[in-house]
Amino acid sequence: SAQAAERVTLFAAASLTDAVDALAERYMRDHDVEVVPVYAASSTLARQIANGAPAAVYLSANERWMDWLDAQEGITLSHRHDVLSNRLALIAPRDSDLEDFTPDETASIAERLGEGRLALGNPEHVPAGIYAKQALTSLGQWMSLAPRLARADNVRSALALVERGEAPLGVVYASDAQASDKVKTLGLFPDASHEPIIYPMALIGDAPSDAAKSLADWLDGRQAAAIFQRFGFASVAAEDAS
Amino acid sequence: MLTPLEWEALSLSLRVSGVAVAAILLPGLGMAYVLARFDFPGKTLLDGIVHLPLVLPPVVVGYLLLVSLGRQGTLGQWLHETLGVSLPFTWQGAALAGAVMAFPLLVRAVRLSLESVDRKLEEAARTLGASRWKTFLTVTLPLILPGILTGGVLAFARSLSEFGATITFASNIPGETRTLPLALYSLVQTPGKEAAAARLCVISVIVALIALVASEWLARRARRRLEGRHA
Amino acid sequence: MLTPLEWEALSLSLRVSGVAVAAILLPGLGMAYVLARFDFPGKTLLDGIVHLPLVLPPVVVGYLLLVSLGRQGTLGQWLHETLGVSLPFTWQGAALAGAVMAFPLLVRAVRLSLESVDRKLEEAARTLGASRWKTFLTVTLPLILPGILTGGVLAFARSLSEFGATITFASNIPGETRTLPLALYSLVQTPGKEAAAARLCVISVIVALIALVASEWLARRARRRLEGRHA
Amino acid sequence: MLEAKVSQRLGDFTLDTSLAVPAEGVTALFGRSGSGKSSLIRLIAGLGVPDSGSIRLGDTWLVDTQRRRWVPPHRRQLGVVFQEARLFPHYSVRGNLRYGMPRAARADFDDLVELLGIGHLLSRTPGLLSGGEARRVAIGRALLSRPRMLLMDEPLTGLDGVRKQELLHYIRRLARDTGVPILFVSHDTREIGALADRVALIEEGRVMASGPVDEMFARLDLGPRTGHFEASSLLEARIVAHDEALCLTRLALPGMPEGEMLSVARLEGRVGDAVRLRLRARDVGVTSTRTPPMPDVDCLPATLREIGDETHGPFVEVMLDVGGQALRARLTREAVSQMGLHTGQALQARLRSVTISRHDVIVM
Amino acid sequence: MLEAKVSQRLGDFTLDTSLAVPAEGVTALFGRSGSGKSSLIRLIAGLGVPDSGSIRLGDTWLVDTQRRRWVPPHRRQLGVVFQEARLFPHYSVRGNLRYGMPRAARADFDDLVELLGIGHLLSRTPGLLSGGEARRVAIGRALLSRPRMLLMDEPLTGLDGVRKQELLHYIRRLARDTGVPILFVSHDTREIGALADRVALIEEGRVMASGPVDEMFARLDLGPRTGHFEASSLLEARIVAHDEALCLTRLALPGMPEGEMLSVARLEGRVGDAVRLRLRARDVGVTSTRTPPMPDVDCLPATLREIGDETHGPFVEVMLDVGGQALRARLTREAVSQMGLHTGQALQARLRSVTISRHDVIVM
Ligand SMILES: Nc1ncnc2c1ncn2[C@@H]1O[C@H](COP(=O)(O)OP(=O)(O)OP(=O)(O)O)[C@@H](O)[C@H]1O
Ligand SMILES: Nc1ncnc2c1ncn2[C@@H]1O[C@H](COP(=O)(O)OP(=O)(O)OP(=O)(O)O)[C@@H](O)[C@H]1O
Ligand SMILES: [Mg+2]
Ligand SMILES: [Mg+2]
Repeated sequence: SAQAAERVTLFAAASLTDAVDALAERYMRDHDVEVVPVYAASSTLARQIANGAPAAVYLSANERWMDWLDAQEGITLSHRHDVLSNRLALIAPRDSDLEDFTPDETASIAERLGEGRLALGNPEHVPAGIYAKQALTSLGQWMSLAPRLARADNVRSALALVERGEAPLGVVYASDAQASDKVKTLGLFPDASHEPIIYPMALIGDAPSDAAKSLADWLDGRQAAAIFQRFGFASVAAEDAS
Repeated sequence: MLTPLEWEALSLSLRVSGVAVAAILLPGLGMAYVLARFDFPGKTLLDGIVHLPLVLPPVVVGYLLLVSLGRQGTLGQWLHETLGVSLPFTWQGAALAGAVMAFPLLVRAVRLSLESVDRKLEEAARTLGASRWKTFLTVTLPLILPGILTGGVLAFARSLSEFGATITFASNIPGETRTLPLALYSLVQTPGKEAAAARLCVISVIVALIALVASEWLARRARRRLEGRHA
Repeated sequence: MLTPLEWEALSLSLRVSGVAVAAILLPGLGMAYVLARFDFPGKTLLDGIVHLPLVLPPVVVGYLLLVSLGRQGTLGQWLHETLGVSLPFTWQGAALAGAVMAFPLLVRAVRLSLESVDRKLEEAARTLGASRWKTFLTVTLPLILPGILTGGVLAFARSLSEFGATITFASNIPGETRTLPLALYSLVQTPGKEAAAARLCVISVIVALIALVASEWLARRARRRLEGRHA
Repeated sequence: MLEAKVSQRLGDFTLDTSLAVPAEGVTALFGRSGSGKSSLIRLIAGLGVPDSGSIRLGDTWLVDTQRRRWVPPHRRQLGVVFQEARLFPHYSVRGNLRYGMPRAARADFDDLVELLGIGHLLSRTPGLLSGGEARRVAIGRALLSRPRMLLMDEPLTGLDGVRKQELLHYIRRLARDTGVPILFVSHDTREIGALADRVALIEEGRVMASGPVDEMFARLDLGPRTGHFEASSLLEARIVAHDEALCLTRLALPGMPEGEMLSVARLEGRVGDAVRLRLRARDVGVTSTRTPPMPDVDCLPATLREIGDETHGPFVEVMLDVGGQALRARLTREAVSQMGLHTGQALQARLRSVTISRHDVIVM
Repeated sequence: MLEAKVSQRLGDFTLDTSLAVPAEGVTALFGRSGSGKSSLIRLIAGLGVPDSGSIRLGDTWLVDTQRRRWVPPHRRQLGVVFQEARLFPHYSVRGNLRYGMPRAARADFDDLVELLGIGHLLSRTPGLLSGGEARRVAIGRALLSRPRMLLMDEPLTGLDGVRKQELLHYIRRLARDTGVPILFVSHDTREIGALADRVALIEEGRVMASGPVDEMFARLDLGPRTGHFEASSLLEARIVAHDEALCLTRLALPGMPEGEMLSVARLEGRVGDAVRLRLRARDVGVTSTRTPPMPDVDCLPATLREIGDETHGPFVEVMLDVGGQALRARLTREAVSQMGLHTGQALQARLRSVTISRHDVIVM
């Protein structure tokens, strides 16, 4: 009964691709609704929504673009809340000789970098890069690392640099690190070293459809949380509930 | 052989690129003709505008398209209100993005061909009673066919590989605007999907190769007629 | 007038694009000559390979470059071990990315020009004692100058706007590989930086326009010599 | 009637001239290389705009810079044979021939193709035609466009003798039968002699002189330019008999005594038809008396009207009156003085049949 | 000495012939349009490879398909004037002229430029030259490349009479003075008569006949090919006197009785110089006896060698022997039968001075 099914268009940050794909599949198995996930950079999605894109739900990888969207004229957001959280991981190629360690004030990343570069999302605009910069700054390592970064235009590109061995180290989301079997996680950055990594979600429009609402609700639920967890994310709602 | 997803992306890409090339063919010819044959104030400016999509990163072009043709853009508003047409987030929008990016390549190739056309042949046609228009259709056009084919293939290939402008302007909507490069992007974004990404790569290459071979064949036929010792 | 950041991006872009175009000029000419003048088994394949960067999304091209020329790539390892050259993360790598993306455009334009060269003039040169090589330099080359200029401008513009392959292969390192498009992209992706982005847009456009006008001027000069009633 | 009065600067060269081409017959444009012949043809054809001046064809103003009129080339209905063949490389020979061909000209297609000897080339691509083949196709293409006037820029170069003669004949017949006036550029005085009714002499961008071809050829002041050598006269005559066995046609000239006849190679016309004869001055001699008959020399009683410049050069041209018609003869100065020629003298004009080519006789 | 024995298929056309060009003098390649002249020139120049055969220039094998030899065109040192001008559009006229010019030819530059009358065009771009101007530049370019041999494909088309004469003269002198052999294609029997020592007649891709130009012109069987109306003979003669008063030059033919002379318009040469004379068959008549002297008719004692086809057409060509040289005369069939001509008969050849143009006489 696919053709009778209602469509819900879910605009999701590209870094959520595999997780949201799995969620959508699962959701559609139980509900008579067609979920259409659309992936791009959060910034791109926000701009498109501001320009009338047919999005019912927006799942952003950072709060800045959600805020920006909220401020746009003619755009009404509802049900805005945080869905997921994530952590920052320091990764290395799987066959790297480096020992696991927790990046903190004492453990110098620059030393372990050797001649190579540290891959991360461009801290100017890629959320993962922004968090990474915060973390490195608060750990007092930013100054020494800044000239030795390999800035990618998204997290996955940074991941790819490490996977290919171009960069001996990289900073990506824990979820990315978990998804790739070509890298190993050396350690997670302390939660306190950066702003919480939050994925906010909101319904778009003055009168969000019931289908959109129930999808949003479902995403907050346990079923979704389990799936998110499988992909390395933590469900905010689930944490709250527990 | 192809998964439904691949099939969807492929057929969409073919539709989008085909429409894009078809849509710019006539304007491209006209623009090339104007740039090759006339001198007027502001010609350099026009030339610059034509080249613009080539000079800017595709994402920026897409952004400019979104800003002007989106709901907030004046042009977009006007289009929506008068014609009921809304281009962003539709396959027509993806075709537009491809068309805009491919336009300068088409114009340049056709123009280059036009500039090497022997004007003496056009003169001969005029004295045989052919109007400017008939001369263009019966003499100029056949003579620049190699240029049109080259331009067409470049345009087709360019619009087949168009990513930045498309994802920014038309978004990445499955079945509507998720062309081969966008599908490829989604796969590349997903760790462990390298094999699937490679498949899409190969599909793109095969499609482009087929277009290339077809155009070479046509160009060769056209050229064989033109070749020889005497003009 | 320009901020230091803009200045850095601009001068880097000029260097990268200039080197890219300079580097492909000779190989592009050679490839165009081979494709235009010779028939051999595998020609279609070669033609396809030349077009490849045009057909694939730039990010994919960048990824392929990374795979082959990166530290783990066989070619990259060889380069690194024998020549001590490492291309990723360097401006030379950015130039390589631009060159690869621009190559098919250059080849195509030159080839189109070559195919419209009057072979009878080359024959005349041969009977006047010019070797194949001298004939190429003194007759063919001047006659295809418009095509070289067109191809050069397309290549320059393309490599000036190159984003996807560059950021994937050479990353976005300020002062090393952060060319205009990369800087522009960062700004576009940051809320509230629209004005700064617009400035970079304008800078890119002006640079490209200058290149365009210069090439037009040269082409016009070349063409004026060639024009006329009699061959 | 075409009247052109135009001036145009082309680099260092200035075309500034007037030219009149009568509504009938063939006018030759004769002049040295670089004198502006092709440039003038371009202006008439509408492929350039004069800086000032006007061109009128019959009642139509093709160009008038003062009144800002300009008829585009395709509406001028002028057939142009260019100095280069200018065939369309992307059409077959047949396609080239048909390019400007109106429905009405279809009937002529086969005949013309045969005449031009290009039947076996029809489906060929022009690229690989030989020089002469290409030229013939170009001529055919212009002729088949059924123009109001033909402009031919050295159309017969590159053609071999036989074909050239055939084409000369055809073009002349065309001019006569269809009444299409022809302006043609030629360097070849023989060609002009065989084809043209009038000659316009162009020099450094100006038409210096123009007039009937025999007058122009005869004008001693133009001698060095026109090639004195081809000077000739035109005579009216009538067919009085055909000698089928000997392949000869006997012609009588008006005002001549019964029995005085000229013999020429067998003509197509019928007994009684009028013909026009072109006799080159150099082929006409005189004797003071009717010498014993020589087998292939025809004599015509004549009166000496005028003796040309007797003081220069080896040859003297004299004007004879044969039954009221003017006949030019050329003699050595030596002969003139030996014979003591004087105006009013009764003479015999002598002429050998073999010197009159088929192309010198036109059956009217 | 050039010897070519080649065959090549070109579409439907097959070139399959042998040609020998002597190491000295001018050889004309004469044939109808499409007979393969240009194709043969291309093979000799190295612009095509024969399917089989060989070409030898002096001691050098330019091509030999059996021994798989092939000298590329630029090493053949052949100067080619193509049927089309083929000027380089991106060089000035000067640049074109200098393109293949070796240092040694610099001294000739100015003279040649003046002869060709292209001095005022030197800094022009070839694109806008007139047809004749372009051709002259093309000739100059080939001549200045100092070739071992010149191949000229209808080089003189599009040139006006005066310039053509000058060039004919120059090319002759070039061939004689520098010893560069010349192979040139021409349709024009007058041109060939004035320039060539030998003629090769090509038809449908084969050289049908070749030989000294006077023999070839004299061969009655080649009549229809060599251009009937202009058929002529070439005679060697010697200047015996100039008559300054009458502007005449008297010529004596070898083997003629003392006092038998031909008068022609005053020549440039000195007494004793050898000249070559072209006499058109149609200008030569015969009488059986020496008729009373007529003031401007020269008579030469002759023997009738051969009578052409007597059964067709109005005219018959006969071959006379004047002091050992062949002289062609044309008579009406009527005259032949009336006079009862038969071979071996002693006759008088009759000729009027006015029919010999200045261009028919070349001082050697
Ligand atoms: N556009 C132009 N610019 C400069 N000079 C020109 C231009 N067009 C023609 N000329 C010159 O004007 C003169 C006349 O050229 P035109 O082609 O009319 O000569 P023509 O009489 O046809 O000579 P030919 O018999 O050699 O063909 C030539 O010297 C030519 O070089
Ligand atoms: N590559 C080719 N393919 C097919 N036919 C050809 C080719 N080259 C020449 N021909 C034909 O061969 C014949 C001889 O051509 P060529 O150019 O040698 O003639 P030509 O004797 O120079 O004639 P012209 O006096 O007209 O220049 C022509 O009928 C021509 O059409
Ligand atoms: Mg001309
Ligand atoms: Mg030829």
